[in-house]
Amino acid sequence: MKLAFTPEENAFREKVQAFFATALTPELAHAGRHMTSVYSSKEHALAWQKILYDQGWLVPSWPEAYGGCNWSLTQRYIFACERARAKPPALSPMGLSMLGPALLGCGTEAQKQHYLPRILRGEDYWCQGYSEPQAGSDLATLQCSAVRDGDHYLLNGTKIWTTHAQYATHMFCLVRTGTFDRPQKGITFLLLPMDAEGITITPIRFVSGAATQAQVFFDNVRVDASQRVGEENDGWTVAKYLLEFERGGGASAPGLLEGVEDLHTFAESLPEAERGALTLRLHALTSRIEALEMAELQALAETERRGSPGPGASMLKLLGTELSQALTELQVEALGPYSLVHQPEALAFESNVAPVGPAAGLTTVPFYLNNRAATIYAGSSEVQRNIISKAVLGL
Amino acid sequence: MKLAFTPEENAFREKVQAFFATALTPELAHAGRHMTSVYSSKEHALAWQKILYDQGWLVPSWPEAYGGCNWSLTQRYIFACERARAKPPALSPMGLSMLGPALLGCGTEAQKQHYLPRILRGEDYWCQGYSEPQAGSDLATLQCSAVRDGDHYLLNGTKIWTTHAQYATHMFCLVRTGTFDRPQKGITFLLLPMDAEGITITPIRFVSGAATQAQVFFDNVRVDASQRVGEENDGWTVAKYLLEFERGGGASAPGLLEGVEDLHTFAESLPEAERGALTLRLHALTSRIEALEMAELQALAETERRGSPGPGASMLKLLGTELSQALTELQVEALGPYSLVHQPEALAFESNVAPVGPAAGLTTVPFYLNNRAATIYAGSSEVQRNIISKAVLGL
Amino acid sequence: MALVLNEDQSFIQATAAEFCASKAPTMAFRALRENPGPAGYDEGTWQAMVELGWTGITLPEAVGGTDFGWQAMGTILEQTGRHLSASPLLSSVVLGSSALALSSNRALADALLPEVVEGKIRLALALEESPHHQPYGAALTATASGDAVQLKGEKRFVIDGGSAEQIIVVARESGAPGDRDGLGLYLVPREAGITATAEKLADYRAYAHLTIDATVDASQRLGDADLLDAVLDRGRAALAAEMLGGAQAAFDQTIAYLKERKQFGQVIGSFQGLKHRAADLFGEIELARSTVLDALAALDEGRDDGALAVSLAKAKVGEVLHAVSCEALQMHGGIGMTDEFDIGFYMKRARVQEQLLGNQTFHRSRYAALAGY
Amino acid sequence: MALVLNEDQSFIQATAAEFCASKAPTMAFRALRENPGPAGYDEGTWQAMVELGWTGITLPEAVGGTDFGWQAMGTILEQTGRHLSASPLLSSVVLGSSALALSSNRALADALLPEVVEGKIRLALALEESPHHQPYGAALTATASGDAVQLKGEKRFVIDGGSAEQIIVVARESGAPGDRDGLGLYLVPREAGITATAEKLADYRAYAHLTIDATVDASQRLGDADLLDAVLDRGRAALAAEMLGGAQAAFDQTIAYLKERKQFGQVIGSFQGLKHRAADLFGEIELARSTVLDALAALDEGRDDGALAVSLAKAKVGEVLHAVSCEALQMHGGIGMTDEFDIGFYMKRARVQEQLLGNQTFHRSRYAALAGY
Repeated sequence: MKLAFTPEENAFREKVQAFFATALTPELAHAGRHMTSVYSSKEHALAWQKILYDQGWLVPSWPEAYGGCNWSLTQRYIFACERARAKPPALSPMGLSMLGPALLGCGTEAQKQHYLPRILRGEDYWCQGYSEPQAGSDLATLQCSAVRDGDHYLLNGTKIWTTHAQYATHMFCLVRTGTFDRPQKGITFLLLPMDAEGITITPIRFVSGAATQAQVFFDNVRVDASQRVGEENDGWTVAKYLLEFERGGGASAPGLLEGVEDLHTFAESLPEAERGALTLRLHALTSRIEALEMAELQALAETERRGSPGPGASMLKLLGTELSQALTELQVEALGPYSLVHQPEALAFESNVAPVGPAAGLTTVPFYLNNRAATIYAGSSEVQRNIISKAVLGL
Repeated sequence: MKLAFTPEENAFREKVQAFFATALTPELAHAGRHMTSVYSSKEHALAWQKILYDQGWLVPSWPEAYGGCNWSLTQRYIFACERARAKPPALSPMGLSMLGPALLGCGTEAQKQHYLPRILRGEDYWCQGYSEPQAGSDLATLQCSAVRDGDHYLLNGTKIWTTHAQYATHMFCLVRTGTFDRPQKGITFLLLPMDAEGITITPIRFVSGAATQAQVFFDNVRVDASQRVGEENDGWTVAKYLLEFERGGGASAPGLLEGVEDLHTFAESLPEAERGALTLRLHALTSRIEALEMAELQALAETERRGSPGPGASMLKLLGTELSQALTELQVEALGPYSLVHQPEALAFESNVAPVGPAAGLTTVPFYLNNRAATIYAGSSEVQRNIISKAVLGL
Repeated sequence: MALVLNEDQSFIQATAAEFCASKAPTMAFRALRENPGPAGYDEGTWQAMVELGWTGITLPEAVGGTDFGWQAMGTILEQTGRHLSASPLLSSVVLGSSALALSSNRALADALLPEVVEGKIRLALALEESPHHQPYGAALTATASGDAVQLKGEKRFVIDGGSAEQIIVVARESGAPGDRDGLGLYLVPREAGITATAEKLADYRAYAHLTIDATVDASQRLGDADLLDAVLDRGRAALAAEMLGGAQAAFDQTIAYLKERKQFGQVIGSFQGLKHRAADLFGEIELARSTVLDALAALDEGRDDGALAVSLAKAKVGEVLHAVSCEALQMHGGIGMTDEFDIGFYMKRARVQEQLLGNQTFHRSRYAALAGY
Repeated sequence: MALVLNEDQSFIQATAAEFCASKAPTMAFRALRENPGPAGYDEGTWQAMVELGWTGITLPEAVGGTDFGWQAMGTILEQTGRHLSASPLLSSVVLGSSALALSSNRALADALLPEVVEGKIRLALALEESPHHQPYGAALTATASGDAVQLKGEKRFVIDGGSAEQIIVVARESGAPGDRDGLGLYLVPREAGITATAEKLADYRAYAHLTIDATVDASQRLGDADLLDAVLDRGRAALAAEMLGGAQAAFDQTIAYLKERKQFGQVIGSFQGLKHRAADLFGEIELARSTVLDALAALDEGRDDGALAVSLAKAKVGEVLHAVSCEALQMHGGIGMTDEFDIGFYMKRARVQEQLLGNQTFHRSRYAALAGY
């Protein structure tokens, strides 16, 4: 409890609690508690999204005119904490947390009017086309080309690490429309439907065994010029703006603190010697997460003041992902070989396969492995350190 | 105990123990136990050196013809362990451990004949002129110039961080004799007497309050060309060879393990809560030092095989100095404010000022502060990592 | 918690920054080191602080204070920490005044606090008897006989214990050292029987070893362990703010040096190895800052989790200051080892600050215990 | 300790390196993952290992061995670790054979060891009953009645427990789980009453959950906790050697990738941020290597500090393998996350190896206890 709450705020908290207690169906509750990465399945994500949408709580931080809640920072913090406790499935962030804010900040009125309601209602399901095989940390050297052809662009090239590309109806992507003195110039931000002719999708199997990401190939794909966000050759501005939301938009600490609580509870079942060593490390981790929580709260206030998270987002992304990895390390260690049991068939809702160890152990290692990507995606930890040292420290 | 000893080796150990038990005068024993840096005073270093010289054990690893002992690796290891236990004053390393091996490897016969016996007998007391204000980590850009003038060189410029320059009779130094495509070319290795005309010495006060180092200025100092080691403009070869001995010549683990033992003993006097946390960290440190000890032993064998330590010396320098800093961190923490008491007057031999805390605490913080330089001198940790990644890993 | 500074706090912060930079900068600390004077700080600077109203920041108007609260006080200590400005702010204004302000002995508090605010008297807290922070470790005896209480024993490392006119002595009335029950806090005038010997620590500030053999009236009793805990937590939070300032200053000076020092033909701050370490330190300092602001806010808001927040902050800022001071020296290289450069002062001050009122180990354990783990 | 490999050891190392690279490389592991067969490893590869004499490296000539010792055995396991080569070397040759070779039950040992050396039978050690390594945790009961002993209970995570013909079962004869006294080790033929269920772990190797309800002759008893400790330490040292090979392979593949992958117009290995981390990992691997060599040498030399050296090595190599496998994946970036690249296999194998026969926490505590701290 970092904020002193008023009676109104406590009433709000109770309302949120009551909502979570009734709104989650057993299947969605199961899905939320058995996530093996930061993504839920499209089906679960959209089902939960619809419930939140109907409640009017889908995008609290958006302007009210577009569906936002006009909540105070404290209310948003209360909501984040209660959500962390209730563990619903994750919403798909590509539309709601990434493209949405980007359109709000950089889109035309027509784009906002068309896409934002469709995002909210789950009619469009977005994926993000940024990385390419040779443009990872060095994103600005991307080569996927878009050549202007009348009122269309003609796309050729490939995008990689595209989460849920195989399930998405649309993609927002960065393409090269020109070559200038700096690689950041000449990049354009485009929106396109995934059923466009000339698109091929190849899922990529990850170390965890899951194939959440894919590689997407473009062979003469036509995109209407009206689907451009921002100016031609100036897509890097939109991309950077969006990345700030991707990196710093959320509050990761409440979820991590829930994880810590669960682990403390589990630790009580361990033999004395194991428990002691684990508890010491858990304390150290907890205090770091508590500090992160305060920093996130302050960043939230800062975002509200300036309109977007700013370069400080890099620090929160860096710390949040490294702390989440530290937490999963302790989870794996605490469970011992139980966490390493490979039993995906026991994960399904109402599965009749009994888990070998504690039920929580079923997702521990898949999540651990998938979560190794957290310090790689949306700019690796190395890239975030580069940004901090340059944009914040002036080195 | 990492080596299985033969009865002969055990006999040798007893002989070494007996030597240390009798050879150290009370004043030298006091000096050895109250060192505030890796250097003893010139007076104590030379007094102890004479005792070792008379015993014939001053330079075990040198060739027998020049005063070496022809000891096996095991014997040298035994000697290092017993020395760590006996804690005599430190020998001044500049002649014995740095210039000596360099002359043995690169000097002329005349230089060896003249200087080596004088080094051993303590007639010459050396200092090392490498760093300059603008040439620290980037040593090769040194600018102190030596211009050939008949059979002399004329020196102008400055050297900094010169340990014991104010007490030394001689200096070995690197000077620039030419400018070529690479900064490493054009450097020459010279020997000179400190009483030469044109030398000024300004001691530098360190954070610990001590002034062990100095800056040395050269104003038209004449050095006979016969005092050059190696070829003109090829002094970098000599310097690198010497640096390998400076970095990797010794065995730091036995001394660190003694420090660990002392700290374990001290920890027993601490209140339960403090002791527990300290002990855990001390275990982790001990196991790292134990591993270092084995690595040092293997490096000793490797040095014997190849004649000089090689780039692996960088790894041992890096690990040895960082572990020694980790040990001093624990010492400071264990003693609490007692370690922070500033009481230099209580340090002298037979001082009648009583220490405020435990006697060991008197040297803890001065040593801690001086030892911060361990990861800076002889190539900072950053330089060692550069060397490892380039020379060993090929990055 | 405090999400942003309010207007008053921002103003106080700006004033403190300006004052410390011009009137009590590191150069002044160098001068003090050579000639510490009787108090170990400059009396003129101290009186100027009094005139700025710093002695009353956390006190109610009734005793002459301004009641701006601990967050405001924190902004001041952050600046004194940044510039290594020596003063009795921690000893007298934070620890001393809190003991009076929070005491149920209103008569004593109301009589003395105005004098403290006006800078007429200075207080100090005599707690420790061993080299490790033990809040309940007092063995110094308080023996009551009628209305008189005799105090007898020794106190160590008392901050500004040589110059304060009145000493708050933590004494044992019953039980054994280590017991939380049985402690009593007494306000003892120096002349009542306190002898001070200076204890010089690595940071060149003023500490004293006190030998106490004094008899005071029972009305000099301020409270028990509840009061002590509340006082210590204010001291820890304020000290954490001061340490944060030190960490920030050492970091800023290092970043400036990285932009200036050239090796291998470029400024060393352009080397990724150093850049990444600097970025990590930046993040750690920000985390520490968040915990310090939260601890101060918790005191102002009277939150239940105040002690938890304070221990979190003291442990965190201690850990970060430790790391920053080591890295600052390493990144400066040889020049950082010299007395001529300020950076070493931050390290020496840091090592002492880490120990004062409980080191990282102490506060990590306390945090864990309070969190119920 | 071993300062350099001798000629025999160097030859064995070279043979093993060549064999694993050509006959049991990572590609073979991929194939096994899709189709593990009944044993979880390739029978042909295993027979080739038998023919190379690997089953007899640590055994005396009397039973068909070559008596080259644990340092030689370590060089082999380092290579199988490097190539992720699956085989029953650890389960049967290290743990199983040691239990017989060190047993005072010479009749049983002399009868069976030649068959193990010839690859005719395979052994496994059934120890654990919980998910955390507990050497003395056996609850499985051994009840004697006349010359017969009934064994009844469950065993978990038994390495190659589904394919070994004979299982060495750690049973409780008296006392309670956790007691070192009262343990008995029995050699039990699979068909005597052992049912195995496969337990699939993240590393796709073969582990079994055994349900045991068997009656054996008392002459099948091999020894007590003294034997168990000696067997486990051989297993830990050998496993540490295997883990060292894994760490080295993951590191080498990462260094190669750093030299090849370009971003920002240069190979990423030219960035100092990565270079310095690589240099640190190099040092840590060298430290781990030293501890592993020392542990193996301590076993060969019968040194007093063997158990200490083994726990130091298992803890150190576990910690280093953990760090290397994480850094390897991070430095590979996205491509390292894919199943197509081998680097993730090392991480999954590492997490299991760290747990087997005691994780870092277990061995750090054991080291501290043995060292008398």
